[in-house]
Amino acid sequence: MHVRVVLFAMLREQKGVSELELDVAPGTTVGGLEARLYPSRQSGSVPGKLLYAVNQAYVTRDHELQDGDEVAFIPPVSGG
Amino acid sequence: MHVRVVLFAMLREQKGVSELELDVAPGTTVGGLEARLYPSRQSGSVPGKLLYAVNQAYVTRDHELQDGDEVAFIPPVSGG
Amino acid sequence: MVEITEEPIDIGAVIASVRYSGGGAVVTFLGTVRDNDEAGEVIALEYEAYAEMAVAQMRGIRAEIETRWGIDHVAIVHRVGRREVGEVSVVIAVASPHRLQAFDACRFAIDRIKEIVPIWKKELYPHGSQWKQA
Amino acid sequence: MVEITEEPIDIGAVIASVRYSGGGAVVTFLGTVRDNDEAGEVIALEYEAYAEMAVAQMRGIRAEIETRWGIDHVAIVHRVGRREVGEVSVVIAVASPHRLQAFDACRFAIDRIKEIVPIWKKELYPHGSQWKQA
Repeated sequence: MHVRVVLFAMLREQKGVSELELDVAPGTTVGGLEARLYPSRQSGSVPGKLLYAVNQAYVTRDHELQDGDEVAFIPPVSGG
Repeated sequence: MHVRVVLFAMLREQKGVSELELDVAPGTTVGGLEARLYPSRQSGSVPGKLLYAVNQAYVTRDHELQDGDEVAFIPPVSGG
Repeated sequence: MVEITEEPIDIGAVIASVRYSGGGAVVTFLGTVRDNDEAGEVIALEYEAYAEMAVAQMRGIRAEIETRWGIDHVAIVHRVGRREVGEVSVVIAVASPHRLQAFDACRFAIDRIKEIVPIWKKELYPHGSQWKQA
Repeated sequence: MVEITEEPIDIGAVIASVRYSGGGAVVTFLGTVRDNDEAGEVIALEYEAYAEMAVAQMRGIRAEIETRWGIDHVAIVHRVGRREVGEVSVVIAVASPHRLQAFDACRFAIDRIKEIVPIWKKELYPHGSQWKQA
């Protein structure tokens, strides 16, 4: 199955793109996808604490992905 | 000596004028002037609790008036 | 900017008067004429001020804010005369580097106005009217 | 009114959108770009948003305010893109019958924006830049 990952801020800059299209196995969780995209977190390149969103709503790390999902890893927000 | 009393809100309406010019004896206090202007407070016509101002600054009831002073009796304020 | 005025208040101008490059937070309070009060339906308010003293007291509130929070970007403009429902009677704007202080100082300003600034309002009802006491 | 925009925010229009005849108190928060931060001199900020989700989260904040205070006159507009010192990045307006609730709800809104709305800012310094982390 297929998911779209949207990237923002330092995550976008780090990958050099704002979206990724990926094939994932059924049953893949958000956390599993994170481990695949960020196998080893280099100091400074990815914030220590990410939140997760699927289809524009926050989810927990163990949320299972569905075909067609839009997934976002949310670095610490700093609006205002 | 001579003082000017400025009247506002219900006090102005009650006297029908916005200013009074009065001769007062030296040593007259703000409280003394109040007693002269409002010898008996009729229910509703004068608020129970007035503050006092001389030359546009709050003073206490025992403040002694000087010639030329501008005196105000301040009903409960309700700006905003 | 500290004023008592009969004219409509230019909200944008009041806000602009407090903005500065170090003031990341600007908190504004607008008081408008409500269509009701404890006494029931209100059709308009009549504001009356002891104008010179009111301005002096509002300057005093600015000084209190500077003492308490070190904030010296504060504007207070109060409109007087007959004000219909929905019209703006008072605008307060406070700018400071941080938002908590701006909120606290702005709230303090409107609280103090209602305590010490010689302005009075008469509530006009469908039948009758009354000077608001406190 | 709940928006993410690249355009200048019309502060008057945001305030006007929350005013109503029963709302005697209108509290507004403006966030503007400060010329300094912990890291020192700031020359500009670059805001980036996950726009659709940010709008959804801001609507959620409005719903939280309605639940907590019963206030349903709330507007939130956040501007994104490169913002120079002094420019307005966010405007929040809250109208309610009484001022304490309006102040509390407005402060809650900006606090929550900084907690849950997916917007990020990069601080541009005279030499270098950095994504702000919280």
